[in-house]
Amino acid sequence: MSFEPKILGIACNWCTYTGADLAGTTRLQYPQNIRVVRVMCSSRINPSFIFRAFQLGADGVLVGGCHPGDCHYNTGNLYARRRLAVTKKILEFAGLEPGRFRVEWISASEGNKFAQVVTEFTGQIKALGPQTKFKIS
Amino acid sequence: MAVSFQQIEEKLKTEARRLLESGEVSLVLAWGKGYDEKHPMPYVAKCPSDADGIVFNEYCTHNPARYLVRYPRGTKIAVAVKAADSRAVVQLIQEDKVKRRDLVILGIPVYGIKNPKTGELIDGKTTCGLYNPVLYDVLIGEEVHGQPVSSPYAVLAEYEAMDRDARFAFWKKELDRCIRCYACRKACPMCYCDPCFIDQRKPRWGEKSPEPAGNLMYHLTRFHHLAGRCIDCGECSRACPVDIPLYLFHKKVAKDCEEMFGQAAGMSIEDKPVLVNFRMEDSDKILE
Amino acid sequence: MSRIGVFVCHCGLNIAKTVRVSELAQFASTLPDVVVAKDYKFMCSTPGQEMIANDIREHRLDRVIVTACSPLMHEQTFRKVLAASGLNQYLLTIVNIREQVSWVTHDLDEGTAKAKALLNGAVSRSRLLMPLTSRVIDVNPDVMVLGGGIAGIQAALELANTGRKVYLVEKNSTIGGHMAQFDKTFPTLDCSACILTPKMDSVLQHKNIQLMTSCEVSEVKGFVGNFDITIRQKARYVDHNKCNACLACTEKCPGKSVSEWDEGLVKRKAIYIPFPQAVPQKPVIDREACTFFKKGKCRLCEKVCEQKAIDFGEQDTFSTVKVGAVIVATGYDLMDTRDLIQYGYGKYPGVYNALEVERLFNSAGPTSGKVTLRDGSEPKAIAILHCIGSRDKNSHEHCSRVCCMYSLKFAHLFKEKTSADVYQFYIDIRAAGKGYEEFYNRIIEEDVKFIRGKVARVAKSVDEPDRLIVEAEDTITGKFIKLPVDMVVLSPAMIPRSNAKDVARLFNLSTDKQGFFMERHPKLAPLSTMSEGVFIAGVCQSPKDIPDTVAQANGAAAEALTIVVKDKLELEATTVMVNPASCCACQNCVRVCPYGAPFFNEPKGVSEINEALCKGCGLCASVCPSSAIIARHFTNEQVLAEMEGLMEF
Amino acid sequence: MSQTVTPYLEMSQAIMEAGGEALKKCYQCGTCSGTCPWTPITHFNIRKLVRYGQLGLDGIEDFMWGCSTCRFCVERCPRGVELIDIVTAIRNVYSGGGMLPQSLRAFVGSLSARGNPWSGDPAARNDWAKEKYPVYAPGMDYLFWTCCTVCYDPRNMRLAKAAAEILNLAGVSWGMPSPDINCCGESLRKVGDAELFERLRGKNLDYFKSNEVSRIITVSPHCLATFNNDYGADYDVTHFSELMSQWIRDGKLVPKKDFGGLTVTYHDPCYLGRHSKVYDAPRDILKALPGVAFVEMERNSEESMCCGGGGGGLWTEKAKGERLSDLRIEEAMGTGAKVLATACPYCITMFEDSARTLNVDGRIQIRDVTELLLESLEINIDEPVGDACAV
Repeated sequence: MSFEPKILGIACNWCTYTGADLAGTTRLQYPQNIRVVRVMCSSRINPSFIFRAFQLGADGVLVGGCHPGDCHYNTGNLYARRRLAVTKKILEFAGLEPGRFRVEWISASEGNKFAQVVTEFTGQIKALGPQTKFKIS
Repeated sequence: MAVSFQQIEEKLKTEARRLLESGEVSLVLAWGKGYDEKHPMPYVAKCPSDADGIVFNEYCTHNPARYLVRYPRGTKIAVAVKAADSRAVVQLIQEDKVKRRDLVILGIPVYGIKNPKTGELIDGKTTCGLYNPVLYDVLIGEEVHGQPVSSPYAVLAEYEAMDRDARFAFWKKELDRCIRCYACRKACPMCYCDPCFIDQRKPRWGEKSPEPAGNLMYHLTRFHHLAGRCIDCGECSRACPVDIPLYLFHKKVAKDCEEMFGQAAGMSIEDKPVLVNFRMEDSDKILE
Repeated sequence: MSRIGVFVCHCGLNIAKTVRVSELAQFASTLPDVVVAKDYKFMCSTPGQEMIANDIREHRLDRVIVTACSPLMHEQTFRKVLAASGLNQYLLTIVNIREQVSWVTHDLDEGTAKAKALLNGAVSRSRLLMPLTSRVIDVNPDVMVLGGGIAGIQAALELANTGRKVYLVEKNSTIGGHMAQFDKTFPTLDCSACILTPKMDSVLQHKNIQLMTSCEVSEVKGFVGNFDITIRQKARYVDHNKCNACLACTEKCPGKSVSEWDEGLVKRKAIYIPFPQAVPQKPVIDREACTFFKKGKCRLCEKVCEQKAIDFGEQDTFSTVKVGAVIVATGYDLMDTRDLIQYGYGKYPGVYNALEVERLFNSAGPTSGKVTLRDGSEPKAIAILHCIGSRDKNSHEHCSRVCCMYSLKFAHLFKEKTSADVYQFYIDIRAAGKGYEEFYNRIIEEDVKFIRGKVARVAKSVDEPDRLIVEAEDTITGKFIKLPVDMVVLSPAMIPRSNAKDVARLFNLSTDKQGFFMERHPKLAPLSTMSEGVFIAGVCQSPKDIPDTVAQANGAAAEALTIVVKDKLELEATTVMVNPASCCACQNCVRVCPYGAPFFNEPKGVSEINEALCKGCGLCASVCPSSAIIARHFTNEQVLAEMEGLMEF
Repeated sequence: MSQTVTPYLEMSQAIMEAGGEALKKCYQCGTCSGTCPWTPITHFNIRKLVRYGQLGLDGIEDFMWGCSTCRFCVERCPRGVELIDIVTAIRNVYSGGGMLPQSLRAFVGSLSARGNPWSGDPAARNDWAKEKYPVYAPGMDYLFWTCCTVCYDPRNMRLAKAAAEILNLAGVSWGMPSPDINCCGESLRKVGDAELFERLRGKNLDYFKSNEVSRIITVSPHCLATFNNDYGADYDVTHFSELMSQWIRDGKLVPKKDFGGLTVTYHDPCYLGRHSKVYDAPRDILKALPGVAFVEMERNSEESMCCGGGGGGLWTEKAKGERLSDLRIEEAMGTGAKVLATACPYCITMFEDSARTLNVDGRIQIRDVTELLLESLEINIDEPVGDACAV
């Protein structure tokens, strides 16, 4: 059987989660490997959530927020951008493939971008294979 | 010119005595006698006569800034600092943990501090490599110039060049050895959380007992919490009883932060910690 | 131990087509703490809702999971079901298996598997949900309207007529805005003053409106229902309580400055009222132009004032008003077309901008309504240039929306008032409003020449030095046109007021790329903003014509009313709180919060939250190193539990 | 007469792929064609060219060669369309199909065979210098990039010599390229031969690299613009006028000769002005010359008119009445100027031709600012000049 990765999505309520809904409303098809957690803002994402997700066996983590400047909470995603960038650097130096963690700005009107990013990311994770480094067996 | 530890010690004593006598400060943080010459201890002088107990020698590695946050806000404190220690003071001021006006900073330019465990000279390989304090009120001794200057990040090249799987194996081996004694966070001047996230029960971020998953969670999160704040004094690694080279990871994160945000920790009290700050023009490139 | 009920919706075939709904319900029943799991065709229907309500009672459920469409669709519907059944509404969890599962796959197996994972995550999270109480606050019944143009006037009157007290704040010394500068309005060509001045007067007379001219907002504190707004009353040097508007002062005054009202076409006095129908009709002194302020002597106005109303010692004063809601209607500026050197504005006297031309047509304007050039002669040929700085990546990308129509109006008025040939240089004619296309047809029949091509250059005529040459390609014939004219009218881009950024900062509004205020939702909340209790109307939101502006103003008034009509206001309960025992006093929360909700309690040495200001984004919770901040409904434990559940399958 | 046509979108696609991506942004407002200096005098219409390109219509060949890439339309386009890219792409697509006009074949042929557009002997590239000036060697301050036109065109050799003398006077270390370099390829690229351009570019970049070049001076704005915009390499490239004005400001060069009230006007070369945004330096030089009365033409700086020499125009024959250089000379004479100064060898060639055919060469002189500055430094390049420092 082919490898079906588990991908955790964390999406902000106002942009990316709504964008994901729009992908559905417009019946765009994308791989079903992603499971989305809804938070109010990408800035809510504690870096430890990401570390934990990989320990729980996520093969990839995709974070989605509003475009910089369009944050529902004005500046939340601008903080998130810095904090998640550091998270990514830490994962990479710890030896995890950086391609397993991705941050994308997807607005409420970008249903097609959501579908496209998920498709692309899923393909990328499939190519990387199962994530075993952090996973607690 | 070689640094005279004896002279610095005398001057420190004099300065401490003066400050305590005049009532300018109610305590002086410095170093004192330990169980032997090679193991001086952090020391608090609270009255003029305590000043005699101050010690300064080549093994005074501890970072007295660590103890600033122990006292009630508003306590007038004199703190003796070496170069990296002074950056910790600056960072604590940035974070509003201490007020500049409550401090008398006794800056000690020094070259030749040694790791008591190994006897090796402490330089840019394991610390920030600066010789002179970045902020002080009283300079104890003379500024050090002409000593070799090395990039604090040069030591990283080897690890950055490593194959990713090899680096993972390296860190796994190192972090799996952690016995969770928390000496690292005890020694760290920036680790002032009480309780630490890892000690929380709600949520339980990771196992408390030493086991690989909990160790990884503790250390990775701690690296993140110190991102843009670690001033590279290297105390965490020297404190570590099982010699985990934590300083390497901290240096890497500090380097990345400096590259991405253009600011090093603890260099100016005007700065704002980088992870509770942003610029509109921050680039999405940092996420790539 | 929780008692969870799971309700799986088929949504007809919308979900059932690609998710095995009964299998999903069966799966749910095997999960710990789930005491009942059912599937039903339409969970949002009345029978569906009743089923949930019955099960809550029958099975003594303390958590409910509805596995259906997006929470953005029906969360409120099902929350009401819980509330009606005596269960706290925040104990509801919605699992989105329609928009994010059944609609994005064709594969029944894949869909079912993903739905199971999502449901499992929801069950783990659901156990940890806490009942939350919505916050209830008192509401101040008054409203502030910022900006005294037609939008602000309209909104203020609407609100005042409902009995609300309204503070109408205007930075100029009179209300009226740009509309008061116009002569006629398109497409009906009714006289602008005739329809506007009665409204201006009503504002002055209205017992519920406190008119605050020469005023600016200097600070905004508080939040929806309870704003404390500090207003700076700029010194007018005339005591308006004493002044009886005899205007003897303006006659005697020797000081002069350009008249903003007449777009700089003529001068006004240093002590002045902007125009005869100004409201209030009381003069103010322009400090910059006043001889006394410049040279230390004169005081002629003081000498002639019988009321002793002149007060050169007057200072700016500050006062605070308390209101429950705010309407921002700050309007627009025209862009400075001097930057576009090819059109020669500011270089050739024959080049005018649209507002200047409005003043030329106006009988109360500098030429008493006669269309004459700056030298007093009548133009024989006039070119009206569309899209100057609008729809242009080099200056402003947006379409200013009203220029097409006012350019047509200009053409008509030129035809009516002069014997000139009138040319329109346009890219497209955008006439999408009631009666607009008909107006366009009418202007075509009035023998106005339409040339489809954007003007490339306005130059001085070589042969006739008093005239201008307009150069453009007529893109329909492909011929290059050099048209001699006497007057060139530019239709410049409408841009936000120069101080819009300050207003945005004061009220915490977002702005779009062009600097116009952002609405909360472009379609469904066009008058609300991200700042609760602050509404926008008129051109400050985007360029629009008078009918749309007035409609927006009415809408904004109604929206503001929905807040201030209530004594109490219920706020979302999903705010944050600090566990003081864990707070490490790092104050990161205080540093990052966009709303200033967290503050540091110095004596206690811990951060605290002003919950009324909290919007629940959770940023502070993620920057809190010691996990002391609890983001209600999205706590660390809840998010982690959901993640665990999701990753299990 | 109406005509039925069918859009041929494959052609439009080909143009976009060749770099004319901006095609789809255009909304046909006519700003470009209204702005274009050719519209009033020829049948060339840039807007129509784009329109034909958008729909892939036939008939494009008739007027695709009219554009002299002066960039005026690009600056003004409200949609941000890079029209020169479209023109280049269209020419690329069509010249790939062998539709190069006769007059340009010699130009392209010479570049292909000899590496310069003037059918000059490559070995004779530095002959103008008569071995008086050094060849570049690593470690020198500047590579003085001698444009092919100043090396082979007798009129423009004066410009090369003037520049060389001023470089010596300024006391910097500099050298000419060795003869084995080739043309910068700017005009060639605009004519649409992307492939040959790549060859020329590659060879020049190799030369820069192997000779450790870091700072380059050009007298031709065409070389300047293409090095900065099309070479994709980071060299410090400066137009000579900028250095001269700097040196005058620093007091390194002191103009002496009094021109006794000579009226001079200045024509902005498109590639120096609009392409490279250098407007002030040449004017500052002219204003520093004693006894020069500087006057502006009405169309100057950002709004300057084109001489017609760019985009291959220098090698294309134009009928009388269709020459921009003629109009420009008339405009210059209208200001009362006795000298039309410029800062580009192409402009000089175009204006010299026009002055002769208009029969006004006795009434107006065409000079490069470099030549005027040298004259005021009282050095005559027509006479042998000894090295001032030589014993």
